[in-house]
Amino acid sequence: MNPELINIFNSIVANATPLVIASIGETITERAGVVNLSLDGSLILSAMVGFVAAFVSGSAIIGIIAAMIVGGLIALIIAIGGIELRQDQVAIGFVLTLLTADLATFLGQNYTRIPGPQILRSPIPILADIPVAGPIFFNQTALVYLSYALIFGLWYWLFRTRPGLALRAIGERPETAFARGANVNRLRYLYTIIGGALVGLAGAAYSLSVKPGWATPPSMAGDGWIALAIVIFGGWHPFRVVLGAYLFAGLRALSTAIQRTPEIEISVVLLNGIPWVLMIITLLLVSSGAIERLLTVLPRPLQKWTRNFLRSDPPAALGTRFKQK
Amino acid sequence: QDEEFVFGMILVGPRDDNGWSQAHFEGGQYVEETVPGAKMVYFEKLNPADAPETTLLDVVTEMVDQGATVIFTTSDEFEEDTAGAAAAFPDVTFINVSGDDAYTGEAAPNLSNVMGEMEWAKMIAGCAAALATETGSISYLGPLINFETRRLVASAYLGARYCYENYAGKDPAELTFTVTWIGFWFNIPGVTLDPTEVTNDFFDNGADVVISGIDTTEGIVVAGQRAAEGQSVWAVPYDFAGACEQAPEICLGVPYFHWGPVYQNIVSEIQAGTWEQTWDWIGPDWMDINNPDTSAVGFIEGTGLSEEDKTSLDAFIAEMTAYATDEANADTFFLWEGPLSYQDGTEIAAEGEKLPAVAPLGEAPSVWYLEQLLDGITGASS
Amino acid sequence: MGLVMNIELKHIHKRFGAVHANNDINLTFATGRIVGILGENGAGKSTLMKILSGFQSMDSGEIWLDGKPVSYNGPQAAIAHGIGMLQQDPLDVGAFTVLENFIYGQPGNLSPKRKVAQQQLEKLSQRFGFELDPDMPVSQLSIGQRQQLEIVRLLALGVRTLILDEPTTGISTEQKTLLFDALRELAAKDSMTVLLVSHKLEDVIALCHEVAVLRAGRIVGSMDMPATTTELVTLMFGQELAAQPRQPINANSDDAVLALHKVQLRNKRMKIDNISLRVRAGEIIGLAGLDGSGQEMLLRACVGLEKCSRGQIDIAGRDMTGKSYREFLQTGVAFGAAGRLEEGLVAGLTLTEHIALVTSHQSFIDWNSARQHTEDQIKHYNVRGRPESRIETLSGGNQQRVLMALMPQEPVLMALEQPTRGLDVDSARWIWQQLIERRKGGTAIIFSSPDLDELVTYSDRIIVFCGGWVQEVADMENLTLDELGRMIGGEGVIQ
Amino acid sequence: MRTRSMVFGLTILPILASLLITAVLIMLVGADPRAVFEKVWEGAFRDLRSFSQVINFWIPLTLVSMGLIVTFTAGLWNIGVEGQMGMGAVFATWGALTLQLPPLILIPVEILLAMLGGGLWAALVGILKTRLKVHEIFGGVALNALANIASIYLISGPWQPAEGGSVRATPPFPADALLPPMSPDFGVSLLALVIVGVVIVSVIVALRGTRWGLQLKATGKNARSALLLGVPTGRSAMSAFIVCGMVAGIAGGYRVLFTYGSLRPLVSGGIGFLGLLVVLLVSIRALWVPLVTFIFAAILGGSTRLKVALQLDASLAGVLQGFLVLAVLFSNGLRERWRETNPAHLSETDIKTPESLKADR
Ligand SMILES: Nc1ncnc2c1ncn2[C@@H]1O[C@H](COP(=O)(O)OP(=O)(O)OP(=O)(O)O)[C@@H](O)[C@H]1O
Ligand SMILES: Nc1ncnc2c1ncn2[C@@H]1O[C@H](COP(=O)(O)OP(=O)(O)OP(=O)(O)O)[C@@H](O)[C@H]1O
Ligand SMILES: [Mg+2]
Ligand SMILES: [Mg+2]
Repeated sequence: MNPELINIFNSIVANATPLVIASIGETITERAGVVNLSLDGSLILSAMVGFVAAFVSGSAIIGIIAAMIVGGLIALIIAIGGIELRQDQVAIGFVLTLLTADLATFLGQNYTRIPGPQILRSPIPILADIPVAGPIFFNQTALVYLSYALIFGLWYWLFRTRPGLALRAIGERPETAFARGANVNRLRYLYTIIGGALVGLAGAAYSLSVKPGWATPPSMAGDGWIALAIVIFGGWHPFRVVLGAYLFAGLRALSTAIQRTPEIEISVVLLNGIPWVLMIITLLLVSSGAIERLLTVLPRPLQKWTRNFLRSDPPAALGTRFKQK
Repeated sequence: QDEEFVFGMILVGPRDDNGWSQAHFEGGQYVEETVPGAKMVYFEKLNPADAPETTLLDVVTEMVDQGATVIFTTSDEFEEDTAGAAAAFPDVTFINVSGDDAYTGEAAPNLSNVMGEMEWAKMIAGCAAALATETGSISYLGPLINFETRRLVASAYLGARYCYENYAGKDPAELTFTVTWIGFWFNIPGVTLDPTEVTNDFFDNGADVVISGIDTTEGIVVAGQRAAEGQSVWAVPYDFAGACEQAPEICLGVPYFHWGPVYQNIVSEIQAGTWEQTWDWIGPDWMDINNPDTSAVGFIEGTGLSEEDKTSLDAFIAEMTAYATDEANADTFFLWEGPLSYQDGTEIAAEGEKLPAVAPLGEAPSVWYLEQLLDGITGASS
Repeated sequence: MGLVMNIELKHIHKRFGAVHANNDINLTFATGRIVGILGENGAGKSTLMKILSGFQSMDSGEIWLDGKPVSYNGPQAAIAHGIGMLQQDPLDVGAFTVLENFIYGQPGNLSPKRKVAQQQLEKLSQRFGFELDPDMPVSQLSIGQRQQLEIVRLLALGVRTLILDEPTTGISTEQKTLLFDALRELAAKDSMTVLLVSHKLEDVIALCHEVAVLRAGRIVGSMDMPATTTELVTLMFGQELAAQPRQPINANSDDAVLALHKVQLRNKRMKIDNISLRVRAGEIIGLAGLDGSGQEMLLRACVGLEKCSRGQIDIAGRDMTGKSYREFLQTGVAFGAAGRLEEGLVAGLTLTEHIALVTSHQSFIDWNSARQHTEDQIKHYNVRGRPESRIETLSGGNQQRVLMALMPQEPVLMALEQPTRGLDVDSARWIWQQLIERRKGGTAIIFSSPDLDELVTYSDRIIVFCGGWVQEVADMENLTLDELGRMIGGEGVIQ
Repeated sequence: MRTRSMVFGLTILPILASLLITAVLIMLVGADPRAVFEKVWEGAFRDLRSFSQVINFWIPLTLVSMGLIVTFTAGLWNIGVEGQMGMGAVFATWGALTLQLPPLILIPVEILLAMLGGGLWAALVGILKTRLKVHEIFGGVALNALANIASIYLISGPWQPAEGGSVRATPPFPADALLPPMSPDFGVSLLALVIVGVVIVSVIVALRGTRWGLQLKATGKNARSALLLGVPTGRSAMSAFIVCGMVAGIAGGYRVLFTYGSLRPLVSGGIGFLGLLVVLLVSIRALWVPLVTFIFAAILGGSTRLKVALQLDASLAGVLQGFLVLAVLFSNGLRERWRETNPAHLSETDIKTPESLKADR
C-alpha cells in the first residue's frame, strides 16, 4: 500500500477515536435503558475542562480525569432527573446539550488558543512493524489503544459475563432484572455515569490529542450528534458501533480529499454537507430494515452468529422509567 | 485633565485568537497607550457561530451609548453592516478593515476603509516555505474564497516559486503548491471543513510545510504536534506577531499586521479634526518592516528557520525592499510581473508587464481584484 | 430430596391507597400439596402471591417457613428461601437466548460456564419432556415454552415451593398436559409445594389437592378437592351464576358481511396460506389457537391493519384489498385490541376527550355536547368513572366498557382480540351480553380468545389456527373442550 | 395551606436556584453578579431603542415557540425548527432579491414564501419520521446543518454580489422588500406584531377547540391507540410539522426582512433552540408562552450590553436560560414525587375502594 494511503488511514483511525469512545460510552448508557442526549454539549464541556485542567496542572492525565468527572457529572444529572425524578430523559438531555456548550464557552473564555499538554503518538514496538496494519493501528496515541480495549472489553462484558447479562436485562426488561436480584435503578445510575465518563474521556481525546487545545466555536461541535447516530447505526453492538465510527471518519476524510482533487468540481461549501447527508443515509439504512433483511439471506448457522451483530432494535426499555418497589 | 476619547473595536474572532483579531485588539491597546485619554470599548466574537443573535448594529448602538465616536469594524465580513451603521450614525466615524466601499464610492462620508499590504509579507512566507521544504510540497490552508484571499495565496505562491528556483536552486516545475479552502475565516463546526483535519491531510499527503491563511492557529498547532511525534514538518502561521509561540521550534516565521500605528494615526487625525474619508492600502515601513511604531505589515522570522535559510530569506527581503523603494515601481508589487496567467490559462500580464496594484473591477486585471488563482497553484479558484 | 417445607401466612395486610388488597390473610400450605388460589378479579390473589414470593412488600403480617419467621426483600431473597414464582407473563428477557435466560440470575463468578449451564438445562428439560433450544432467542418462544424455561430455571435455583399465576392462559393442551404432569411429579416425587392461581376451574379441579378462595382481600373459604365447578363458583361469588342463554343467529340473508378469498398472510415468523371465509350478518366467529398462531394476524387483516400478501378481502361486498385501516373504518368495521391501554385507549386523555375524538365530525368541537354524550355513555355502559376522569385511572373492566362505548353503534363487523382478557367471570359475561345485543342488530363478530370455554360458549363457528394452517371446526353441535384443545395442539389437521 | 405554599415554593425555587448558580458562575470568572444583572436590565429597558431590540427578539421567539407547542402536543421533538427558520429566511430572500412587485403585494408574497420554505423543510423531517422511520431529532439536526449550508452556498454562490464573494451576506434588500418599522425611534414592525397575535390566538384555539387539536393530542399521547380510534396519525404528525415549519418560516423571514435586511449564515440566531427551551419551561402550556418568551428576549437583548460594558461572554445568557429550564424540570419531578408520597392530593377518581367497585354489580 502506498505510504500516503497508510498515512490517511492512520489519520482516520486517530480522528475516529473520540467518536469511538463517545459512542461506546453512549452504547453502555443506552444498553442500561437510559438516553444521554447531551453528548454534543458534554463533549464540548469535557473537552474544555480537560484542556484547562491539563494546562493548569501540566499533566494530560489530570486533564483526562477532570474531563471524565465532568462527563460523569452531566450523566449524573440525567440519571437523577430521569431515574429519580422520572422526567423526560430526552428533555433533560436536550437542555444539557445547550447548557453545557454555553457553560464551556463562558467558563473557558480565558483559556482559548493557548498551547498546552498533548497526548502524542507512541508506536507499540513490535506490533507497529506489521506491514500495513502496523503503521495504521499501532502507531497511535495511548487513547487510541485504550479505545481498542474499550471495544473488546465492552463486547466481553456484555456477552460473556454475568454482570453483562444484568446490564442488558435492565435495558431490555427491568422487571425481569429486578426479579433476578438486580438493583435496577442503582445499576442504571452506575452505567449512565460510566457512559458519561467515557463521553468525557472522548472530550479530552479531542482537546488533548485529536483537535488539540481549546477554542470557540469548539471544533468538536456537532460530533456529539454524529456519535448518537452512530450508536443507532451500530445497533448497540460495540463492534458495529466502531465500524460506524471508522466509516464516518473515513467518509469525512473523503470530503477533504475531494477538494484536493481538481478534477472533481464541486462547491467547497456543499462538500461540508456530506457528513449530515451521510448521517441520514446511515439511519435510513437501519430503519428501512435493510440490515435485518440481510439476516434472512444468510445461511442458518451464520444467522445465529450474526443475530446479535445485526440487530437494529433499540433496547426495549430505552428511555423508560422503572418504578422500583 | 486629558479628555476621555472613547473608540470602539469590533472583532470577528476572540481577542486572544493568536491571529487576526488579536492583532486588532493589540492595535487598540497600542492606541490606548500612546494617545492620551484614549479608551477602547470592544466586542469580540461577532460572528454567526459565536453570537448568532447579535447584529453589528446592536453592538454599534451599545458602543455609541458608551460614548464611542470612532468605531473600527475589523473584518471584511462587516462591510455591509458597517455601511448600514454608518448611515444610521452619521456623527460617528467608521473604519472598516478591509472592504472597498470607499474605493468604489459607495460609502457614506463617515466611513473609510483601511488594509495593510499583506501581499509583501505573504511573499516572504512563501519564500521561507520554499527554502524549508524537503519534499517540494507546500500546502496553503485557505479560508474562504474571495479577492483578498486569492491574491494572498497567489503572493505566497509567487514568493515560493521564486525562492525555490533562485535561492534553493531547484526546479520550480517540481514545486507543488496546493490550497484547500475551509470555507470561512476560522473553523465553524458543521459549516466549514475542520482546519485541524485539513492540515493533517496535508501532511498525510506528503506536504511538509503548511502556510496558514486563516485567522486561527490550527495549522501551526498540528505541525507542532506532528513534529513532536518526530516528523520533519514546518508551519508559517498568519496575522499576529506572536503566533509562532504555539510551536516555536517548527515556525518558519509569521507574516503579520501591526495595526497600532495605523489606528493611532486615524485616531489622532480625528482628534485633530483633520480626518478625511480615504481608502488606504498601507505598505510596510521599508526601513524596518518590523518596527512596531511605523510598520503596518511585517514578517518575523521564526526559530524553525535554519541559519542558511535565514541568510537566503534576508537576501530575498533585501531584494524586495530594493524593488519597493524604487519610485519606478510605485503601485506595483514585487514578483507580480509577466508572464502571469490565471488557472484557466487566461494571461493577465505579458512578459515584462507589471500587474497594477489596483484597477476598477472589470476594466483591467489587478492584484486587488484577482479573479482567479494563478496558473501553477492546485486548488479551487471559486 | 425429602426437604420439608411448610409455609404459614399470618395476619397479612396490604393496602394500595384506599384499596385493602390483602386483609388479614391466614393460610397454611403443607409440603407436597398442590393448592389452588381462587377469587374474582381484584380479589387480591396476585398480591398475596407476590408478597409470598418477594415481589411485593406487605404492610404487616408474618411469613413462617418450617416453623420459623422469615423476612426477605425481593424475589431473589425469596428464591434463596426456596420460594419461586412464575408470573403470568413470564419474567424473562426477549433479547436473550434460552441459555442466557437460564444463566441470568444464577449465582457464580464473573464469567459463567456456558457448557455446564447448558448441560444442566438439557438435563432438567429432558426430565419433564420440555423441548428448549439453548440458542433460540426467547422472543421466538411460545408462552408455553417460556413457562417451561422459567420452571427449569427456578428448579435449577433449588426452589422448593413453586407459585404459578394463571399459567394456563395461551398455552396448548399438549403443553398444559406437560405442565400439569411436571407439577404433579414435583409435588409427589420431590415433595414440592405448588400454589396455582387460576380463573379456570377445570384446571383447578384437574390438578389441585385443595383450594383457598379470596374475595375483596379476605379469605372467604377453603375446601379439599375433589369438588364440582358449581361448588367452587358458589364459594367464589357467593352465588351460583346462571348459564348464559344461547341465541340462535337470525342470519336471514346469505350476504357475506366479510369474505376472504384465498388470502395469504405472512410475517417474520410464519406464513398462512389460502384462508377463505364468509361471515354473514349476525354471525359470531371464534378464532382458536395458541398465542401467535395467526389469529391476531387474521383479525387485523379483516380491518386493514395487516396487509394480505395474496388474495382478496371484501367487506359488505366491497373489495377492500390493500385499503388502509381508515378506509376499513368507513365501511363500518370496528376493532378492539387485546392491550387496551396500548392499542385502543389513550392514557392522558379524559373520557370526554375519547368520546369527542370518535364522534366529532366538525372542525370545531362542541365540548358541551361531547360531555353530555359522555355522561349518557357512562350511564349506558355502566362505567365507574366521570367524564373528566383520565382513562388510565379506571380499572381494567371499566376500560373495557369504555372501549365498547367508543365503538360505532351498529358496525357491520366487529373484530375483537381477547375481548374479555383479564376480566373476571362477572365482567366477562356483561361484555358478552353487550356483544350479543349488537349481533341482534346484524353485526357480525369475529374474535379470538385463549379461553376454550369462551370460544365454545359464544361462537357460531370456530376457526382453528395451528402451525401455519387454518381449519374450520366441522361439527359445532358436538364439539367438546377436549376436542378443541386437541385441534389447537395440532391433532387432526388436514395437511 | 401546606399544599399551596409547597406548590408555590416549588415554582419559585427553580428561579432562585438558577439565578444563584449563575451568580456563582459570574463570581467564578471574577465579575460582580449585581453589575451583570444591572447591565442586562439596562441593555433591555434603557430606552425605546433597546426595548425595541427586545421586541425584535420576542417576535421570532414567540412565533417559533407557538409553532413548537403544536409539534410538542403531537409528541414530536422538532429540533429541526432552526433549519425551518433558515429555509423560511432563504425563501423570503429569494422573493426580496428577485421579485419586482409593489410593496403592498411583495411583502405578503415574501411572508408566504417564508411559510413555504419553513413548511417544506419541516415536511422533509416529517417524511423522514413518518415514512422512513428516522427519528425526528436526527432528521432535524441534519436538516438544520443542511439548511445552513444551503444558505451559505446561496450567499457565496448564486446570490453573490458581483464585486466580491464571501459567505458574509447577500446584498442588502431593496427598501420596498423590507417590513417597515413603526417609527424611527421604535424599530418594530407592526405587521409582525399583528402576525404574532394572530398566531398565538389561532394556536390556542386550534389546540383547545378543534378536532385537529384533539387528534394531535391523542397522537402525541399514544399514536397507536389514536390510529386505532380512527385518527390519521401519520397525517396528524405531518400537519403538526408543517404548521410548525410554516410559523418558524415566518420567524426566519422576519429575521431577514426586518432584523438584517439581507440573508446571513446561521440566520436563525439560535432562536429556534431557545424556543424549544421555552416550551419545555412552560410544559407545553401555550398561554404562558408570550410571557416567558418576553423574559428570554429581554435577557437576550440585554446581554449585548453585558459584553460591551463588562466584557463578559454573552454565552452567560444561555447558561442562565439553560439552568432555569433544568431547574424547572427538576422541580416538576420533585413536585410529582411529593404528590406521590402525599396521596391525599390525588383526585378522588384516581383510586377507588373495592366496595364502590362492587356496588353496581
Ligand atoms: N401496585 C398496585 N397499586 C395499586 N393497587 C393495586 C396494585 N396492585 C394491585 N392493586 C389493587 O389491589 C387489588 C388486588 O389486586 P390483585 O392483583 O391481587 O388481584 P387479583 O386477585 O390477582 O385479580 P386478577 O384476577 O384480576 O388478577 C385490586 O383492587 C388492585 O387494583
Ligand atoms: N399499578 C397501579 N397503580 C395505581 N393504581 C392502580 C394500579 N393498578 C390498579 N390500580 C387501581 O386499582 C383499581 C383497580 O384496578 P384493577 O384493574 O386491578 O381492577 P379490577 O379489580 O381488576 O377491576 P375490573 O374487574 O374492573 O378489572 C383501579 O382504580 C386502578 O386505578
Ligand atoms: Mg384486574
Ligand atoms: Mg392477578
